[in-house]
Amino acid sequence: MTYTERYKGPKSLTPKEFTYCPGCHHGIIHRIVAEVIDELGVQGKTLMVAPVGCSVFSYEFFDVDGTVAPHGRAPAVATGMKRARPDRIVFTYQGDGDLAAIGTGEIIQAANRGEKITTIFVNNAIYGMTGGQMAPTTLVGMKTTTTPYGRNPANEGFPIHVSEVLKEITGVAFLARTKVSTPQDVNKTKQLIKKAFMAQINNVGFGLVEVLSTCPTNWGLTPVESLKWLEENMTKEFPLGVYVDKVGDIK
Amino acid sequence: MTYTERYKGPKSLTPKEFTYCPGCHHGIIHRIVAEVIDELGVQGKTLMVAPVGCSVFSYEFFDVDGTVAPHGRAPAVATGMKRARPDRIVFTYQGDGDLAAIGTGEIIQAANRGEKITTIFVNNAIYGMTGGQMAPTTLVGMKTTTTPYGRNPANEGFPIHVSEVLKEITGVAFLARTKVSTPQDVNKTKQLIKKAFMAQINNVGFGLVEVLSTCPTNWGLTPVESLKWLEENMTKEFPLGVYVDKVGDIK
Amino acid sequence: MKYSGLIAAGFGGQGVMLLGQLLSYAAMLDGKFTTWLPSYGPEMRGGTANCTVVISDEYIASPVIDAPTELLAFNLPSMNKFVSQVIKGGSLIINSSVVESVPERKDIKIFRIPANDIAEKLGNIKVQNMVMMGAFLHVSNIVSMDAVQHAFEHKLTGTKAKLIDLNMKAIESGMVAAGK
Amino acid sequence: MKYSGLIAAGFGGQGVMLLGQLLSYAAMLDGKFTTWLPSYGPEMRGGTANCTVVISDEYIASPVIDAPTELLAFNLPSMNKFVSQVIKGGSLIINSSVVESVPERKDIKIFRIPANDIAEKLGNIKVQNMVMMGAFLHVSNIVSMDAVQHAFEHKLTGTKAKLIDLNMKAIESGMVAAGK
Amino acid sequence: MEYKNLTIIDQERCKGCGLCINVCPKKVLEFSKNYNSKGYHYSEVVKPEECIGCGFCYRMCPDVCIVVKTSA
Amino acid sequence: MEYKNLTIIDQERCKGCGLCINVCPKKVLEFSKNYNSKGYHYSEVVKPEECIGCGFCYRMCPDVCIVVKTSA
Amino acid sequence: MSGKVMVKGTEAIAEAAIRAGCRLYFGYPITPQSELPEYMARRMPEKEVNGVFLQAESEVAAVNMIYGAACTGKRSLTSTSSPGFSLMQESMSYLAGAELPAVFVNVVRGGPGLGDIQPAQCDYFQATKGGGHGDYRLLVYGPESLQEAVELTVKAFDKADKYRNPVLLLADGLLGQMMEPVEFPDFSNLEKLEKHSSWALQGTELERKAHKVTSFNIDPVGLEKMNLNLQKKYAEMEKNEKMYEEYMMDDAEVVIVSYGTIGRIAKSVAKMARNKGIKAGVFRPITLWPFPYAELAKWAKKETKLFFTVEMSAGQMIEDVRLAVEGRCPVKFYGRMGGMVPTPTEIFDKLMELV
Amino acid sequence: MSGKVMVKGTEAIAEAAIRAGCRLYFGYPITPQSELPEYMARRMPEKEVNGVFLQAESEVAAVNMIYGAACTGKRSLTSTSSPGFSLMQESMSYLAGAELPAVFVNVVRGGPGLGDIQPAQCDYFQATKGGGHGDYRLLVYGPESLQEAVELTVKAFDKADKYRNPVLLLADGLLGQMMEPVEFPDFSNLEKLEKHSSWALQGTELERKAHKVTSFNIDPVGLEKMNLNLQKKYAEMEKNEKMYEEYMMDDAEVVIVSYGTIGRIAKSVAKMARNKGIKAGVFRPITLWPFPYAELAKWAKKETKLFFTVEMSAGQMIEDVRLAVEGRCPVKFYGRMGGMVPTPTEIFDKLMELV
Ligand SMILES: Cc1ncc(C[n+]2csc(CCOP(=O)(O)OP(=O)(O)O)c2C)c(N)n1
Ligand SMILES: Cc1ncc(C[n+]2csc(CCOP(=O)(O)OP(=O)(O)O)c2C)c(N)n1
Ligand code: SF4
Ligand code: SF4
Ligand code: SF4
Ligand code: SF4
Ligand code: SF4
Ligand code: SF4
Ligand SMILES: [Mg+2]
Ligand SMILES: [Mg+2]
Repeated sequence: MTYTERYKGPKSLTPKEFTYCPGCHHGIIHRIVAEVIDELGVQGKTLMVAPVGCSVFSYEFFDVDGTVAPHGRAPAVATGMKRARPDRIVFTYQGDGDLAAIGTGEIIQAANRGEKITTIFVNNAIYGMTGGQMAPTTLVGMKTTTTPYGRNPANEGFPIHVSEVLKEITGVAFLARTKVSTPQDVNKTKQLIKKAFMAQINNVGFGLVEVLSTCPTNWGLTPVESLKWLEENMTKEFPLGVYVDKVGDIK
Repeated sequence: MTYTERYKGPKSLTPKEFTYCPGCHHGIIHRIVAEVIDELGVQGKTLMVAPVGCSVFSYEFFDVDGTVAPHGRAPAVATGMKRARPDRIVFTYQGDGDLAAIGTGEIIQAANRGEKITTIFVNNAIYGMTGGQMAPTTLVGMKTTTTPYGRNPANEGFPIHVSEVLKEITGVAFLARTKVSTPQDVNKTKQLIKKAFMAQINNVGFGLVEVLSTCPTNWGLTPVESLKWLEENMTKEFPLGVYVDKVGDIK
Repeated sequence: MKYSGLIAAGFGGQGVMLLGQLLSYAAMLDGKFTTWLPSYGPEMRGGTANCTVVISDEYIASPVIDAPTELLAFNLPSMNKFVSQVIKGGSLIINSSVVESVPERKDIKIFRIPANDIAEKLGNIKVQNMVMMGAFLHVSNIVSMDAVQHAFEHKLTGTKAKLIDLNMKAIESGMVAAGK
Repeated sequence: MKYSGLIAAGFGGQGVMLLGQLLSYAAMLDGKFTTWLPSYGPEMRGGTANCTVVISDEYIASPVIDAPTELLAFNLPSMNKFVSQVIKGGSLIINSSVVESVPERKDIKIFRIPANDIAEKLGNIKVQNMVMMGAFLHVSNIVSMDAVQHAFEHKLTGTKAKLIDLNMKAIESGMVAAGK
Repeated sequence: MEYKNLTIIDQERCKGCGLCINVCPKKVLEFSKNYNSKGYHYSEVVKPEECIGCGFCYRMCPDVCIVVKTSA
Repeated sequence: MEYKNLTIIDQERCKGCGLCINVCPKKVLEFSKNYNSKGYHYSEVVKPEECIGCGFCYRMCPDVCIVVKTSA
Repeated sequence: MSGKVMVKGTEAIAEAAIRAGCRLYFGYPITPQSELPEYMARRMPEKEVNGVFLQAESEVAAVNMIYGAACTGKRSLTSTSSPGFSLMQESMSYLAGAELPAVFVNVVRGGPGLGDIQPAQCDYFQATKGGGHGDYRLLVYGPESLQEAVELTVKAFDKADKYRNPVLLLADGLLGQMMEPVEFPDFSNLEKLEKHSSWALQGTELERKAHKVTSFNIDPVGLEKMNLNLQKKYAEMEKNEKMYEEYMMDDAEVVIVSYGTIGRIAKSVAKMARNKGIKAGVFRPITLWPFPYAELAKWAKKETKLFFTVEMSAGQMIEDVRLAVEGRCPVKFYGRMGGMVPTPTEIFDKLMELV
Repeated sequence: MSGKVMVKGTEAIAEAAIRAGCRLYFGYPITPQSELPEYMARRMPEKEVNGVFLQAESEVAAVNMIYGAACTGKRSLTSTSSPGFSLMQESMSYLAGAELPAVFVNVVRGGPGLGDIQPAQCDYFQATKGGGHGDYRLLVYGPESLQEAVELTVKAFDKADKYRNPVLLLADGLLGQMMEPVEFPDFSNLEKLEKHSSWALQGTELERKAHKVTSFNIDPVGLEKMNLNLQKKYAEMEKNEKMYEEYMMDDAEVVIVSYGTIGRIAKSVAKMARNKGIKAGVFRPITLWPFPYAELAKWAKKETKLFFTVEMSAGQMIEDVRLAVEGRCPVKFYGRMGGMVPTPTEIFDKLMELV
């Protein structure tokens, strides 16, 4: 019998093994971003900006030219790249500490300028890399190493809703919140990420996809338990959906 | 005949003459903030944080303890003060460059923590102090020294709507956009500012009032022409209104 | 070697800075070394403004000077501030439409130019700074009128070109006034 | 003067760090000077982990050592990395359940402790690190058993207190194994 | 002569912006022909008898130059 | 023996997270009793004949360990 | 049993700060010092302490929260590691200019840029010459052990208040991560500390003139005066605050100059050298600013054959050593970079090459 | 008529940058240099230039836009003044670590903190010792005149590319605000500059391996290697790039050491001194890093009575002067702070007190 490969890792990833913990969604998201790059046929003209966070290593995993931005500054770095080379596809890949804490200003202003860049925003409600501190997206009551008694809104405020905030910004061309907890989610997310890239390719404006994601290690759960926790808690706090779409239908 | 003083400058201002240009709304806004402090009877326990911008001098004009924050960081400075002295009334006074450009992160995160502080946000669509450069709130087509050919959304993006963005943040207890172009406006704005202070006094959360304001000098208009320009252009781009009110009725 | 180091000082808005720049520009057109250095008072707006112009046949070591050969005083505080620094034998040119008093110094030449009045007579009070410049040109004789004319031609183009005549007239009136 | 400078090294998760901290703690309770210094490999997670413990009657100058008196090797890469540094006459304690080979050096004492097996027999493989610690205590004789017992009592409180016995048993087994 | 309402302007403090003049419903105020020491044509009361004490001028003055008194 | 679909797992790369095992609708996959050199109980195909080639395992694998082939 | 406890360096500093009366911590996580904020997060809310722990959204926000808290005259602390401290530089300059007391901890890691998370000493210039703009100085301590770190932390708060100046503890990752027994001082009397500072922003209560605290002075004459005052204060600090340790220096012919953990390791090296008959001693600056120039210069005499500076950097403190020695004796350097920690033997071997 | 034009210092630098092939400017307004971005805002969109001007939302964003642009191998510029440059320090360290070429201008104003907007030189330490974390160096030029500023701007771009290193023009407010005639060089050949840099991020076009540009190396062995490479490069720069001017030094017995505008003013002082029979000369470092230590040390000889360092600061470069002189001659200092500019007479008077 002859077999054809129906599912196989994308070309836009290097063979390097991921440094992520077992079951961490960063890996899934990497793969679908790479698949989108493959499908759009833009690997050779893509530039990527890795953040500081667990995905700091992503610049080694994507087989495209890449750099690591200072913590939170990926959107500014990407802006510099895109302005220098408007003919290139530029994307950033950022965590919730990187994008929604120290990098709040940079993401909002890049969005507001309508930069023709794409941002993959991985919201796992925690600082993974530094060992599980509270993120701005940490849920109320959630215990982290810096909220050992649970996040208390009276002291730390409520989780920030990045997509809801960004939808108020005119320069945003595509914006969605999604997850990758099931194969169906993964497929859908891939389509959304593709649209966010199309916003850039078609010169419409800024595109961002927020992906709710697990951090089994710092949540203190197994990968499979983490899926369940995400479904039961995060999707309630962070409603999924397409918040802005100025791209229209794509093939 | 004996006269009673019906209208007279508030006690919470020092006698020092303002350094603002003729007709600049900073002066009007200063006065009503001071009137609110007088009316609430909190002068003796108020701490203020001046920004970097034309109103950098405001710490000399308000007759309360005060400091000047680094450019954009007033909300963080105010946070430090309020956390150190929760029994004090703390307010910041910020321009649109200070709050909506370099200080984007600080204002959003202070709001998100629901800091019990009050922010007076003076939106004059320009960098006054440094001589008329583009602000994030500069209108499309508006000529400034850094948009000499007019603000072009394709390059600089669209004006940012601070109140619309902040309304998405759970920790905000009071939020309104207003103006001081007429005596009626002035009265209304005073009531709104009072509510923003009450949000703090009643421990409800973060309060901010955005005041559309003129900069005759850098707009290149007379003070009276500036009023008209504000009415005709800024109120269209920046709709007035109360965006968040968790304070309820106040006496 | 010809050398002139002048300070022009007045309120913001009196055209002191422009005068200095124009002079410096003309000096350059004359092939001289020249520097223009502004100094704004601590106040943001209004307040005093002054500038230093050095014109020389040699490379200018210091663009900062504390011994001007000429002082152009547009108001009283400025005159009082700088007059003691003028070198012995130097010149003080006063806008006498604004400054009534005259300093004590006997070791400098003093020119009282009713610049506002002259400018008003020319139909535009704004050119009072050019009247003062004319006086300086007469006193220092360090920049040619040709160069000044060229300088205007460079700076005032398009719709502004029609202002050249007025400005040149103001300068000439200033020269005449200083020559009296 | 009594002095011991040991390196304990293995994979992350083998309890190497905890062993070091406990030992250091017990040394403190014995009134000794002591330092514990971790060193994590460049990998974020997994990878190698090792720590240095110094125990001495005197103030410890350097908490960093490159000539350990004892090496506790929990896996092969760690043994290979550090064995050459052990001082002449020093001791190498190997978890022989994991590491099969034995190094060439003749000038050091070598103890092969089947720590995992012993721990498993005690009913909990996790205490293999305590078995290794027991071996060290026997070899170095630098910390008293009383202090170790006290250390456990400080560290394992509440519901964890019931683990003290198991841990002490593991230590004793390690001592016995090293004494063989 | 005594008026029902008195609008008093600190003319040294005034910057001549004209916002008070612009807003006064009774045209009570005008620019002075004179300069103050800051060099501004300050605002002055020209029709005191018309003043209704509404305080509009006070409210719009950015430089806190105005006091409005009333005998009511 | 030949199967309609082949799911191939890079067992050295696998981190034993179990997401593929969890998602497989046909229970084709199981944790191995063995460790790989990273120390994980990797995933292995235990019922190759059941595999429908749906690719769910591929989609959920965070470490790109899986290739799914089909003869269809 | 003694009052000693076994703690990590970061936690020792945190607890010492609390003992010193610090009730406000603002900071942003960064390796290798996140255990410090994490300790504070657990400890501050405890009844006995009743303090504030707040995770800032960034180091820029953190330093400005400190700015605000310091304005009220209260004792506050932040901690970070190299990249984070760089982000604080603008505001450090503001704090120094506004003469605000506060304590900073920089647990230095390998740089430049993102670098790695291993111990280093490559932020010496930034700490001592001022990483921010303008003429200002921090009082900088470089502890070698946890006990010293505890004592210097307490001292840092006292000196910050005394001089109204930011104080920096410059630790390396080694010190931050290691454990050893320490004894903590008693809790400070908060009420005594709470006495209204005569300058602080605490609300006028309508009883006094409003206080203004800023680094701003638009008039250069005024700003120069402000600077002259600052310089006078710095001169005072140079006179009073220098600290250093001399170890086996009495008859030393070779002077190893090192600070922090390397200063401690150097003691082992000196012993090794003495075993080989080389009269080595260690001069260990404890205050990195003010640097003990004169005290070190004293050893720049005929009998001294060599000054040997060892740092975990490309050579930064060595400039201060050379400024002290002024060419009177040879000054040599050994350094490791990027988070590599030199071992005693390694340093000793290098020393033997030189003598 | 010559090709000279009369421009402001900030504008001279801007135009020179464009001539040098810079087509990307990112910056945030701050006095006293906002004329530079304003010039760029007008000029970049012009057909002849066809470049990018973008106002960033902050200095932190600006320096990171530069980081991004530099990654592509293109020539880019940002400018700021003291507080803004402090904010850039973290990222400066990243740029240096990642070996990215870019040109920075700091038009220094009175500090510390918000300070004022008058000319100063109080950011010398920050510029030359590295305001950010880690062992890194910038190539730092201190021009004295607009013509020199123009030439150094062009050189800055060339050297940035040559060494893959950030280059800083350290100007003071005087230089930034003054006007004098300058001659601009011709436009650079863009196509020649556009040649794909062998390291830059420009997209693989599937024709080569992906390029990675970072300052990150989690393995300390690797990070130390990266640092050793950097140090080698810096040594190379020290060997090749030192620049300085000697003015009336041949027979000088008094050496005035100053840089930037003060170096220029010092020439007037030297002349005044010579008029009084004092053999004064000026040694003016043009590269502040690498500092011309050996070249200055050459003058530290018996005949030299005095090194006189004049700065608009509390005394920063004087440390480098003392490092060069090594105690062989007296080194004295005169400085003004907070934006006060010393006049020639004032400096001269001070000098007369000393000799
Ligand atoms: C300026 C600076 N501050 C702090 C850090 C430390 N740091 C590294 S990653 C990180 C947060 C990572 O969290 P997130 O962005 O949510 O990514 P995740 O690891 O969860 O994917 C922090 C605070 C740093 N490297 N630089
Ligand atoms: C870090 C830093 N960057 C830039 C500046 C320069 N600066 C001073 S005020 C200002 C903007 C002021 O604009 P805005 O906040 O709108 O206030 P306005 O003057 O219009 O009231 C800027 C950019 C500064 N002082 N510090
Ligand atoms: S720490 Fe969390 S986010 Fe980071 S790799 Fe592990 S599981 Fe993923
Ligand atoms: S510049 Fe504009 S904002 Fe500033 S004081 Fe003048 S008018 Fe007001
Ligand atoms: S109080 Fe009213 S009526 Fe009287 S002057 Fe003022 S605005 Fe006019
Ligand atoms: S509004 Fe005030 S400042 Fe303006 S003209 Fe009237 S009195 Fe003068
Ligand atoms: S392809 Fe589908 S059926 Fe086959 S192993 Fe994977 S998940 Fe199971
Ligand atoms: S999902 Fe991938 S990594 Fe996880 S167990 Fe399956 S094959 Fe292994
Ligand atoms: Mg995260
Ligand atoms: Mg503004």
